[in-house]
Amino acid sequence: MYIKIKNNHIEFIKSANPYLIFATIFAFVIGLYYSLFQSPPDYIQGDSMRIMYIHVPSAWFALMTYSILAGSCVLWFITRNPLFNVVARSIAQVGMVFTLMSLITGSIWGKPTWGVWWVWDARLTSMLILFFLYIAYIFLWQAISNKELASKISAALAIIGFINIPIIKFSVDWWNTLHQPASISKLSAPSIDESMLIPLFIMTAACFLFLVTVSLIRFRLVLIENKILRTSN
Amino acid sequence: MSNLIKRDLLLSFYSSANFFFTVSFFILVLILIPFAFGTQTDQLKNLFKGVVWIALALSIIITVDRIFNADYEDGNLDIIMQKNKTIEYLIISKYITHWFIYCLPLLVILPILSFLFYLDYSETIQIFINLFIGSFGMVFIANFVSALTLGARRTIFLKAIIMIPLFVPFIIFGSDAGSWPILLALSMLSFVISIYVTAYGLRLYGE
Amino acid sequence: MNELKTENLSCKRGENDVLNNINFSIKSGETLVVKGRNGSGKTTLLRILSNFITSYDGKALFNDISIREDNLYNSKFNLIGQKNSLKENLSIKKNLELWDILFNEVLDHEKLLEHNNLYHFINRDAGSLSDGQKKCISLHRLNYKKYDLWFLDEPFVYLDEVNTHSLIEKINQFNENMGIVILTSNISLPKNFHKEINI
Amino acid sequence: MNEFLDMGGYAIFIWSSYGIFFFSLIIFFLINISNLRKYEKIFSKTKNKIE
Repeated sequence: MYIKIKNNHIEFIKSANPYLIFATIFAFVIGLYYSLFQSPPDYIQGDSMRIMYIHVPSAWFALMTYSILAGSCVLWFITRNPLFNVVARSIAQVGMVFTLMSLITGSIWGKPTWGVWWVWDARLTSMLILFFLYIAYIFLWQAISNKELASKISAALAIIGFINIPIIKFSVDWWNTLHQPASISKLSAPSIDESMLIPLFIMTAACFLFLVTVSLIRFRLVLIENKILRTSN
Repeated sequence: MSNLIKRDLLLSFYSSANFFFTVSFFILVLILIPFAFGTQTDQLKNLFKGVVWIALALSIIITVDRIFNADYEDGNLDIIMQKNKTIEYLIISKYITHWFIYCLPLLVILPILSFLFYLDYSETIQIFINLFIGSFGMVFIANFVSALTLGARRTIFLKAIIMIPLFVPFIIFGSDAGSWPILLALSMLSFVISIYVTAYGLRLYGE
Repeated sequence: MNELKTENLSCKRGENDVLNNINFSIKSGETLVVKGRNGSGKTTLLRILSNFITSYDGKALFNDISIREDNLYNSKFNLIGQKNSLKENLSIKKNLELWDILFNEVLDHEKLLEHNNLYHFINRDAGSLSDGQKKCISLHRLNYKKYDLWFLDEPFVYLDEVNTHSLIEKINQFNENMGIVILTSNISLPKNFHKEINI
Repeated sequence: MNEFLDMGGYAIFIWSSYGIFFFSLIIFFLINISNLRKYEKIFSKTKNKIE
């Protein structure tokens, strides 16, 4: 299954770009309207609940992007199709931004909810580690001067990180039960009312559109970067 | 394989400053505990149990450049890889020498240090067992990170960023007394991953 | 009688062709000079022949067995790369001792170095030597005996006239003892060797 | 309107998190667009040189 990237594919991506940007902005506007005006405040957390509508989608996409990243690295090793490498490299930085956003918004949400900016539970800690895995992937690629080698090496690292994340989640969970048993129940996911599902869904769709838009822009960028590297050799 | 072990041990003996440095570094990191946290006995005990892992992790991180990078940069790695056609033997002998040179001295010095921090015999033995088992896993991780980052020169910070997330499970379980079976499992898992990844990295950079 | 030959050897690095259809055959007692411009793939050829690069098209055969499958092949050649393999912070004596262990053979270094007028800096640190002196010490590895093939990557770089001649003499001697030498060079050599290819 | 901006007393948290979120996304998007333009320029230059 060797998919070759042809020029007309890139032309198609290029022509789709303005529509995607427009759709992303549109979805964010609708999502903002629903999340700030149309949804009721939570009966326990009040209006601070509204941070969920940006926090949860970015956390989802942070994890999803890393799964796609590791998955395409695995596929690259199996099929030797350079397309997967380009996909991995174009999606990594978007994932890093989403991870950072989920950490920041989660921290801001945590202050009114738990009274502290940060709680050392498994989800938050593994999210933080995930951020550093993204950093390691991106900067290792930049640090190695032979770019073809760099792609292979950082792909191997991404796969190792993918193994590492569940281990960290498990070990922090275990550590928590030992050191601070009480605070965990506070963190259990609040039951979500139906009226909150609509803005959450729209925001998720908007974030997904953003992910696709920027990934496709970066896809073109990475392809051109590869071409420049090839001609300058 | 035995030649390589002999050669690495001799090399570290000739540049003996290296392992004196790691032991001194290890001791100095631990000495910082009373300076930073005061000298109440109970507190010191608990802090020592945790900080000893941080000191071990740091001393492994600062030695990561000596595993493959030095040999790669001056060309000795070519000779080593030529003489050891089965690359797995090469890697295992590197594990042995790296552990022997940089972790064994720390483990030898550990009982003395733990008495300085008022730990009793049973606690010392527990920490020793945990460190003994965990240090192997950390050495395996350091080896594959070293092999993967051969092309990225003078990037010790990047190597630390790669390694510390991988050390997190060891440090979590290590500071708990009875968790040596989990450490053993983690070490074995990291051995399996490390031997594949190190071989992959060395083959790539050999080209 | 040993024979090393390649048939339509090609190597790709990513999208670039580094080597394209290299054909040569060389028998015991012969020397092959590989010539070519900078970046033409001379080092790549040597690294293919010394089994570091294993992904290539075509064949590389030693006594009609593919070098990738010949388990004993790795112990038959001696590769002197462009890097000196010297530990800069150790003395030459200690460096030689480390090599002895790696090559599994103890040489009488004093006598050999005396012969080349290198003995007087045996106790100096490798880092304090000049590039030419380092190269001489690096070529000292050719004294290890039990090899059928020598692969020399740019051996004449940094060498002065005297050392160049003594290296050529050494290569001739090795050829007389039925050894095969492959060397790369991008400058014209003072002596014509048996065979020459351009890549 | 003031009631809406006040967000039931959580104004600073909500507006700062929404602000940081959208600001970062927009900045990230603009960086990538400008990088793409830059690389396209470099590429067209090298292409001309080769031709």
